[in-house]
Amino acid sequence: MNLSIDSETQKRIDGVRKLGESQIRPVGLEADRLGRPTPADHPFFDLLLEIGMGRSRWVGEEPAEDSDTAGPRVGNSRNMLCISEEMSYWDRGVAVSFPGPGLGEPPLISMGTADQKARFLGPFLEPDRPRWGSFAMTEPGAGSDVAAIASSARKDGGDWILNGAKSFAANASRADWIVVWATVDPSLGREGHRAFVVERGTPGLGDFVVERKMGLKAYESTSFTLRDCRVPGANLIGGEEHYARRAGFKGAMRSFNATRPLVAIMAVGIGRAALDEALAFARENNLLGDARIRDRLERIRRRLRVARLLCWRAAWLADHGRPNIVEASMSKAVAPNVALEAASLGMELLGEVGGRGDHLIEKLFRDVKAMDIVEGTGQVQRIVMARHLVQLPRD
Amino acid sequence: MNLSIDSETQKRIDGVRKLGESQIRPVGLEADRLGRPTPADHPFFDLLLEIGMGRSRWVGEEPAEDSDTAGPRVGNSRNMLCISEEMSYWDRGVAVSFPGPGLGEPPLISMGTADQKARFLGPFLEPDRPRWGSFAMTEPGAGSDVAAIASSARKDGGDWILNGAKSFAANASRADWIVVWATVDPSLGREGHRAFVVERGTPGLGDFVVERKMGLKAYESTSFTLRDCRVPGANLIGGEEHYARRAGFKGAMRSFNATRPLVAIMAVGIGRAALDEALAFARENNLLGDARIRDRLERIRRRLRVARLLCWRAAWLADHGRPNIVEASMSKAVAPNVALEAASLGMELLGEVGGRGDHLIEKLFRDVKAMDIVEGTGQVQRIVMARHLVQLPRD
Amino acid sequence: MIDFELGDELELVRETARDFAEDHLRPALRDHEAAQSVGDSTLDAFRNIGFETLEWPETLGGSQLGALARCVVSEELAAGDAGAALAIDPLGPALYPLLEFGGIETLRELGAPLLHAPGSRAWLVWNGEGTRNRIERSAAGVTGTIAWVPASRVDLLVFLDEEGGFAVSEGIEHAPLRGSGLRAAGASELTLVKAPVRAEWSDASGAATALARCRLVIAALLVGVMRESAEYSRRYALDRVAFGKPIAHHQALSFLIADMASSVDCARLLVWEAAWRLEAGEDAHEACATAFVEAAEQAMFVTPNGVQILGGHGFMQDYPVEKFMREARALSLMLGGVDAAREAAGRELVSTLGRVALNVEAIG
Amino acid sequence: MIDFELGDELELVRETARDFAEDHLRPALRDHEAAQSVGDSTLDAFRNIGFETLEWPETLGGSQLGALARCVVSEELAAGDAGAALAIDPLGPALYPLLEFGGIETLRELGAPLLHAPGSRAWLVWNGEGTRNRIERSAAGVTGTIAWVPASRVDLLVFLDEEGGFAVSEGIEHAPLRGSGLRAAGASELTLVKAPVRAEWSDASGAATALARCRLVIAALLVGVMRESAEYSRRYALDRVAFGKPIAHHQALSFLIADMASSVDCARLLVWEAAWRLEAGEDAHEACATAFVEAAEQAMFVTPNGVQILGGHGFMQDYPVEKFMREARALSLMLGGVDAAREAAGRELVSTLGRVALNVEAIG
Repeated sequence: MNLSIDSETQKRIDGVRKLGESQIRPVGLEADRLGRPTPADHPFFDLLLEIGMGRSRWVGEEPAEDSDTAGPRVGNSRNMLCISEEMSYWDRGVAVSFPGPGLGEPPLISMGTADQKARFLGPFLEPDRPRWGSFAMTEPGAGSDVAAIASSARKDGGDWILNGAKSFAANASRADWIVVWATVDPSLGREGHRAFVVERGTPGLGDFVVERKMGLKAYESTSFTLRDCRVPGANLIGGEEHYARRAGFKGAMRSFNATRPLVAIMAVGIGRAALDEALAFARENNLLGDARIRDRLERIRRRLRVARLLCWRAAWLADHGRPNIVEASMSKAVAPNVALEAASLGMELLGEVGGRGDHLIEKLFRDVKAMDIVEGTGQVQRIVMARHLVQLPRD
Repeated sequence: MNLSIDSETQKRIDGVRKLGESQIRPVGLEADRLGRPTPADHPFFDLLLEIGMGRSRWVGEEPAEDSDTAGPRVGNSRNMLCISEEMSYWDRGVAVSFPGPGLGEPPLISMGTADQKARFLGPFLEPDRPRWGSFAMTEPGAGSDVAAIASSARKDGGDWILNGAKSFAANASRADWIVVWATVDPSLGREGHRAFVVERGTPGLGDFVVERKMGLKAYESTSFTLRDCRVPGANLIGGEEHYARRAGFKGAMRSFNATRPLVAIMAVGIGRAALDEALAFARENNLLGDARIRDRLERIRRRLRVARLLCWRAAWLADHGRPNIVEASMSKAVAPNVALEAASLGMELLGEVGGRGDHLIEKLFRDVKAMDIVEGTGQVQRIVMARHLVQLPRD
Repeated sequence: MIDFELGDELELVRETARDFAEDHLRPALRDHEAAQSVGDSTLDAFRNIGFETLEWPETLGGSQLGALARCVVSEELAAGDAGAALAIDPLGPALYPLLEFGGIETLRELGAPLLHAPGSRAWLVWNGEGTRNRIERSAAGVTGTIAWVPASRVDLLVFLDEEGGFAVSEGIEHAPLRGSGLRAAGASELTLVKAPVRAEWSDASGAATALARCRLVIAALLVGVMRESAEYSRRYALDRVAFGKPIAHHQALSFLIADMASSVDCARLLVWEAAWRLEAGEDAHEACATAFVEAAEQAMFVTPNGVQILGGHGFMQDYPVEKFMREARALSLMLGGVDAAREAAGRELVSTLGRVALNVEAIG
Repeated sequence: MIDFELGDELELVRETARDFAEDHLRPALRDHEAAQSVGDSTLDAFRNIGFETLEWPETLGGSQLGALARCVVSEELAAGDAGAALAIDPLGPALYPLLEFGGIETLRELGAPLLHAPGSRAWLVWNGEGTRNRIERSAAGVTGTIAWVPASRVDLLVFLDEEGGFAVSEGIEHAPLRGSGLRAAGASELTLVKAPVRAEWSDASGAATALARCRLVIAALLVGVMRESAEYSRRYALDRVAFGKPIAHHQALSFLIADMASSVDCARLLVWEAAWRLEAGEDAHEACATAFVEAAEQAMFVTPNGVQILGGHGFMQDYPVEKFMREARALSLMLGGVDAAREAAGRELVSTLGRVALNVEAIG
């Protein structure tokens, strides 16, 4: 057992911390103050590119299947968690705005053909300028019910015709391409879902509207529509064979989840920022003599520590290829509530200073609620857990 | 608006208080210490009879329907709430053990024929000795699902043959009679339910087992069985016509509920006892200088006050014949949790003194959990509320 | 005898306030927020109803209604738009110290002029336990900074602490702020440099009553905010279908909705009881502090869950629920916040010997 | 690198403890409670496994395992019967001050004799912040009353406070009590009148470590109790049918069951982390206090809900869940209770300058 962060990871955290202090947090506060996403031509993004960020995790070639000689492969999502938490500590909205292929990358890496990876991830290997990819699953009428995708995909010769509306897609209006999920037949549920790469400028892709949000203003959450949008067959991720093959693998595919602890730990980062700010404020204002306020800070630290351990454990299981569905959902069910409590109690500590609208804790209070909603609400996580704990039927 | 207890009711409360201090609480502590229900021949029960208690609320004759000349009748369940709370403050278990027709009385009064009232409630008008009636709805396999009554009633000539098992029936083994619910046809749900008066000594009524409980030891919760138990037709409460008539009145019957606030306020009484004891203990042990402990006591008082107001409001609505289903369930959903919190926080305040097992708060901690279970669990109350608030379907 | 009937007069007042909120506040809630003010027509309409002087003595042309009327009106207005509810009320909580300390004469002198200059605002600054402001008083006047007031102009500033208070009407500099919640009322930081004291009072008992009444009004506003959050999200959950049925029919969500409805009622009942105590002439300081704590706690349960029920939409400003969450948080920071109220209620409790009385016993 | 693997040795220890609890504790849980003691065969079995000396140094014939092993074993035993877990462990938490203050020699002198007289018990009395006992020390000895110890005999009594401690082994009078939870361990009030001090220590740092280790063991016991409550009620909810399906399939109940499972894991993770810190030689006082607070809070959520899920059955002593609720409450009263632990953790926190570290950073 080892419940410490190793020094290698700690160095990377320290790197993010420097960037966070000097760039990420100021850029986030600026976006919040101005009430708009950081523009695509903001010098911050050029800087990120200069220091080697904004790139794809894809290495440019396929690893040979049999190169794996040193026993079972152990993943490193725990380290990624530590980095993500630190990024989110400085500004979770800015972290989402980072150039790169974004959430479109995992499906391309896991399902995409070699040609698709080269075409869509290739430009992110040594990008000439800040570039974004985007990912669009959620629809205006759906929310957590991902099986309810209504956007349609209809085959027309070698092409596909997409129709529908998407919302809450990060960085969509500035993206080179968007991974769009649509269904070939709503009655098939998940079986009917297909992922397409829709490139910028494709006729029928439009009506981009940047949503006005409570917080996390630094990145754009965008809605858009697809109207008879014609996409070449080569842009169906994985090709048609992939979906035929996948039908047999349903059980195996869902034995672990790496995304939920990743989103959960971002909530921990937000909560930790609130804790540090609250403690500093309390010290400056001589509030630490009050047992109530000490108890409150103690509770925040304790619950954040719990939440972090839940995330770490879920990631550790995933890294070892062990089932972690309950543990991943547990981390996601717990962490956002802890983070909300941290921000809300932080506000209480500020007193009327929190009413000004210019304190970091106040921004965190507006940022944090999203974390209990994205990647499955707390309610959805409990349903997932209950399916495993008491075989709750799908109704 | 008037949110005070009137002086008439206050006088009655003061009367209960005297009895509570001198008798009810000591008898309750004795039963708890000895781990058995107060025996039926305990002098306490004779005393109660002497001071005019242990009697039926039935006045011995039917009020004429048209005697009602002074506008709509306004009930007085608010006063009953105040008295019940005070009784429960001193000992809720003892309150249930009081001689009298008990929970069997309301169905006899509301549904019984004149003859049935005279036969079964008559002996409680001027009882010669402590007498009890009992009420048995719950079954070993059922709990909150009252529609799931499995005990069967089969007609045989002019008689009924009952078979089944009942549990958690208060005072059943000492009762002159038990109001037993059974079904003529489980597939009919509530429509099939019938209430019978089963008299002591009826062949087939037996296997009385006094349950061992966590708390509330002063009254007996008893399970028993009915094995081909033959009950005369005259003991079917209301007669067969009643059930034929009732079928049309379903909607109207369920527009208000007077029992839930009554049980809820008993929880308030328990919680209030815990608060008073906790405050006294804290004062004796010089703990009141600690802001944490003041906050805890403040919270208990506040939540108890809320719970009491919820009960009062629900009763006030019922007294005016207004719909109160949501409000009645709300009071029952809230009050028991508040009372548990009061007892549990009281234990925390006692510290290791709470471990001794001889402090009143410790007893209250063992008594109180029942209040969230009897008369519909907190979960059932929320279902009832949701049916009204969002038309939650019965599933 | 225990009775929850508001009575015809208050029912009418409630209905009037509800209609006003429906017509003037709720439809414009985002406009008011963006403008950090409400329009003149709304101010006029409010004045014409007579709500400006709801609690004012009849001799000053007021309706001389009591604390319960104020609570009923405040809940309705806040259910429409809590920020606007502050913006349209010229005196706001500053009314209470004026009335308690100085009575009619003081109200006529300091308060009445604001009614004649539409758009004027008074504000009350809590300057006792729990404040985060640092205010210096000397013979030369008042110096210090007030971190935040929900107003874009302040014509009269009343300071209140445990011992009394004082009022300032000149030498107040505002720096505009964005504000967190309640933006419709405006948001400013105020700076005073040797601002002259216009009146001052030393009266601990009056100060306690004034603070109690202030807390009660904020608690009533919180009830309005959380009620609307609970109601809005309940309706949304009935309209919105997921997994083949309205999301409200998923049992876990229906339980949450039931608990939110409970929360609103819990807070309202304590508010009403405290108001009734005030009107009955009973000691109500503890009851008002208690109502404030309960309202703040319940609002911080209800309003984030209002957002949660709407999911992604809840986080978007196209829907009002995120605003309710901000307003609930902002309101509950006032007057030293919940800790100061807890402290007050707790101190009262520990001085109780023998049985703790939950409600008022034996009146009438 | 972050790693939650217990390792083969600890997995074996865990399995052994689980089997022992399954064979000897759980089946007799009501008998032990009624008898206020466990039988000799259970004591023998426990001794034979070597659990009595799990943490004892090898030179005294112990297994010299660390805090994590203790936590793993304590959880398993308490999942069987928390009261019995105390009854079968001769030294219990009293081990830690002996080890911290006096080391091997003291343990040999004061502790070892208890192992040779089966049924002997030591107990630790927390005598610092938060205690409700009043203990007087004078040249003549120790005088005072200890309100409750979960034991029916005490052969060695170790007093611990912030500055050090002392031990007493004579002049201890017991008056038997019924006890609330943990009855299998016995329950007594102890009276000392000028009882002679057998050893004493002044060592604030050792006292802090001893207290931390005591808190950790209690927290681990709480994890065991709540785990069994959660598991028992989960299984019950799957077996029991209402309204046409297992009650576990009513979404609201399934959510509660999921939250209860979370609670158990939250508490266990903090316990393990604190144990790991202790073994890694890191400062663990705050972590142990924190684990205790979390375990107590979560146990008081889980165990009453265990009763709730069983409904009427939950209140009956034919089912074990009411016992879990009593044991959770009793365990969390120890060592000054949660407030003292909160205070300790809070004080550590406020001395932190700059960023608060949640976990240990940069080892290895």
